[in-house]
Amino acid sequence: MNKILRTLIPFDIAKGLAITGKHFAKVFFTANRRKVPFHIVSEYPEVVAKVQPRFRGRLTLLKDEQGEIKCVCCLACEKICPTQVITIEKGKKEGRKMPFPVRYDFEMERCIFCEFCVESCGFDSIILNHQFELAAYNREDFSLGMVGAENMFEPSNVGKFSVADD
Amino acid sequence: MSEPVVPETPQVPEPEAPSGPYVYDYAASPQRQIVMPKTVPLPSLRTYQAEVKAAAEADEAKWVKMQADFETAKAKAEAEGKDAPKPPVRPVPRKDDNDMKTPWPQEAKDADLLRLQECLGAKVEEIFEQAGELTCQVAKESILEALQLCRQDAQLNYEMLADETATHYPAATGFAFSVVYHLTSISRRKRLRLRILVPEGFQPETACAVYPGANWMEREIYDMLGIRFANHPDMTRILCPEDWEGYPLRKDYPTVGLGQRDIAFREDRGGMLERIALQKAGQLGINLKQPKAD
Amino acid sequence: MFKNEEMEINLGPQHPSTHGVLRVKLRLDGETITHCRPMIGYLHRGVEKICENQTFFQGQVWTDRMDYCSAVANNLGWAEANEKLFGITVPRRAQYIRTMLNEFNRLASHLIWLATHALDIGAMTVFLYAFREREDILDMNEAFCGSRLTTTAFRIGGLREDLPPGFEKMVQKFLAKFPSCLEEYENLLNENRIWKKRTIGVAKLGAEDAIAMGVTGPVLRAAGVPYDIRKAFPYAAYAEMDFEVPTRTEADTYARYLVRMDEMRQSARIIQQCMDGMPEGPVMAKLPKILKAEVNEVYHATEAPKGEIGYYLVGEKGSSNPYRFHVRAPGFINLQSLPKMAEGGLIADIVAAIGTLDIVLGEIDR
Amino acid sequence: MGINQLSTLEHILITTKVEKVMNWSRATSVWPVTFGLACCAIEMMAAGASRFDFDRFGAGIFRATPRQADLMIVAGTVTYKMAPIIKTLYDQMPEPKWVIAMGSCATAGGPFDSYHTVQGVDKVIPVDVYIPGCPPRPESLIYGFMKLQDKIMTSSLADRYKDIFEEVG
Repeated sequence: MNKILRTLIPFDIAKGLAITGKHFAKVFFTANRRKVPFHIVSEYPEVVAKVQPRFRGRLTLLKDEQGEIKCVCCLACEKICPTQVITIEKGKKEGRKMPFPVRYDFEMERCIFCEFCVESCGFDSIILNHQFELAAYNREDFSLGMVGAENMFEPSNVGKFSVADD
Repeated sequence: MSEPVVPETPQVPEPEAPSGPYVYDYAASPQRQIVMPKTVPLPSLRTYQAEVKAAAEADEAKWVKMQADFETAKAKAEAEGKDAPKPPVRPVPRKDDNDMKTPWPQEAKDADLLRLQECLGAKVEEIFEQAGELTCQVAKESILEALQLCRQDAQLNYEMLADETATHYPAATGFAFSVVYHLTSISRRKRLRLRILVPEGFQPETACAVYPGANWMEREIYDMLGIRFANHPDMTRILCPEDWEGYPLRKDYPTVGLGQRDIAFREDRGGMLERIALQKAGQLGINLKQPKAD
Repeated sequence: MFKNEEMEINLGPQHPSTHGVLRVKLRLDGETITHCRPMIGYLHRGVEKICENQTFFQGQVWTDRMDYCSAVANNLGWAEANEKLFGITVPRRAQYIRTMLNEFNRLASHLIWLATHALDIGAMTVFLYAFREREDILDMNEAFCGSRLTTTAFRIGGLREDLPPGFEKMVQKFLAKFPSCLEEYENLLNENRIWKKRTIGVAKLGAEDAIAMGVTGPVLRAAGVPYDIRKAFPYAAYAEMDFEVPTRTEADTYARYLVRMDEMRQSARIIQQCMDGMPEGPVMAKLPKILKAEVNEVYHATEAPKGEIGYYLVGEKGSSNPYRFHVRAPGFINLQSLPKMAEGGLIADIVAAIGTLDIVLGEIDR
Repeated sequence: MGINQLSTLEHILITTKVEKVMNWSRATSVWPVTFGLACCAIEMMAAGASRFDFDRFGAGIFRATPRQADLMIVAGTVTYKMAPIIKTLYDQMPEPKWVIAMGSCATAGGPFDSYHTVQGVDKVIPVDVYIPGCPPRPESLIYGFMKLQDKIMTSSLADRYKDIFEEVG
């Protein structure tokens, strides 16, 4: 008899709904009282996504104050890269003592964003910026580099963590 | 006695490089080059002691030679009336200032290893400790006996086979693989490594009878390294497809496989063209049938 | 007219409840499973082979991608195995931070297990709740390592960087709310009739069978064997932590669920202790620039959320690449016991059996 | 002449409008097939879960069977053992169908340049949008999905079947 009653009257559904409702009420009221947004859903396309300072995005070459590329072709990043996505061609430039990268190719399609290159760089000439909106229609678009790529050199518009800041 | 296996590089037509900058240069990929090892990195107390002895002897010989050179130089200088050269100083090994302390093989002092040697006698080839781990190398024919002893002996009582794997040593003479068994005693909180050295073609006895969990591990060893186990209930490939060619974890197998990049695809959006039929998996896992030319 | 015939069906490789690309070949007599054969290898990526051509330093990134739900635990095992191979002593602060992150990772892994397991059995709400808390942990991962999932958290000899500013605040905020969240899940599931019917007495695996098959982790502990590598062979800073190893004796799916829930409580305890007793000091040991191995072989096992993850490394003299790299994946060994659990049961219960093993195909196939 | 012009105009007017409506309805209710391969699948699940609610884009209904789905998110490494199955699944999906290659592995084989990995899922099935990252953040996936929506909105039937029409004659 008890069993039939339990089957007939949906206690469990009521219980589950009660928990959900209690939870909703709790969150709703506390949020209202503290004047904080109570939803946890991020409104990504409308609101810019916040990433942590150490987030690893796309590789970017840096320039110094004079607008010179900082990279001096020590090839440390090329050697340490676990997936061999960096190719550097050494060269010379007039009026510059240090070697100058004639080509700095970065195949983003294979990159795993491990930041080993930045770690190995002794001249602070590369960073991984905060850019994560990298989708494209063609695989060719992921082949970035000094030859034929536009914003490979620009520092990211988002401030990037550096060890000195800590 | 197996010779070091010289890999036969199969003649595979290089896939034609499609145009476009994004194409990875597979032919030049470091993953494609086969580098055969020249040494046999098999840890062993005996070889270590022999190495240390040889190094000490070489050091001593060098020192004696330096002294003799000094004597002759001194005699020569005296004869010519010049100043005597500086007496040689025995070089001391450079001490690095870091937190590394290389673990070397040491004499076996653990009761378990001694117990194994006592029970198995001449079947134990070598026992030693390294980095706090116990290693016991037994004759390849008596591995099942050793495993049974470890499982059933009240003093040893290793209940679980934690891991079983193998390593390929193409540069070695007398054997080609080492198979290692990592045993765990849950009740006694101990670990033990059993090791056998097997030549090419030898079929070691399976551990499934003692530890049923060895089933998949031995299948994986067969799949990856090509060691067949005798009396195994199901000696088939486990990770690669059934008709895979070669054993990937052997040292003569390139990381980038042999002729595997020939998958072709033709866009078939509306289904109005002839369907690209899937065939039975071909030699290297996949064979997509090409559409007929119109 | 009606013949007694056994039917053979394939579960997977594309099936929502196989947690990836597992394929199970089943032979059925009516609804009862008479024969069960898991077939793996659909995600075999050759990690062991790739690692042999990479340096010890680079090898870490591959361990991230093996068990992607618990990348930090894999990193820890890799780093510790290498430290054993080279004989490196790690600074104490680094050990504490490693322990803390490892426990966070255990929470994340158990939460994702809870979410998917409940989803398979039919409880959708738990999925949404568990992912909510998991996002907080992933934020902490991102704050420390820079990535949400594939963390590359540690380095051989210590850590790359110290904790970021504001990390303690994040941890305390999380710890303050986490127990109530656990209660929420338990409210939803513990007394749920459907959940209980589908888990109690399902997919039993006794202690003797489990030990014989080499099963480790919560599945073994739910059978009554208090074997936890954190206690049995302490590593990192676990020797200084005060925690319990939760066990059950029922050895069924429900017991495993309870064991994992208790483990999450213990993890939160360990994190609190790590935060309280965090020592000061450097986070990286002094090491030469390039690590060159001597002839040595090590097997180092740590307690990953799924069970014992062991790294077997062989070093070659003067070489900076491992000569042989092998992973004892907990999922690989645990999955072997699936036929034992499923045979004789109903076909609907195999979903529960696969879910309760908490498999991740990335580490099974490697 | 006049009649001819009128019919041309009518043709343009009607078809463009129908196309637009169809594209709009397709782009705002793309149903993906539940198909996780590796690490990226976890981020795909996270995108479908509470914080990054994929339902906001009409794409939250993950279908378990390819026959009810429009979109296949290839999330993870494609191996030689798995590639024929992916092809079968893709063939089972009804037209129109789209593919997102999520993550480095699906885009180009990723880090796994080894004997058992297909170097990019585009060797097996055609891909519409590539998302690099290892794995990409859920926001990255959402961004890639919005790019796909753009593509659907701007696509036209004639373009889509151009090569087939040419071949058939």
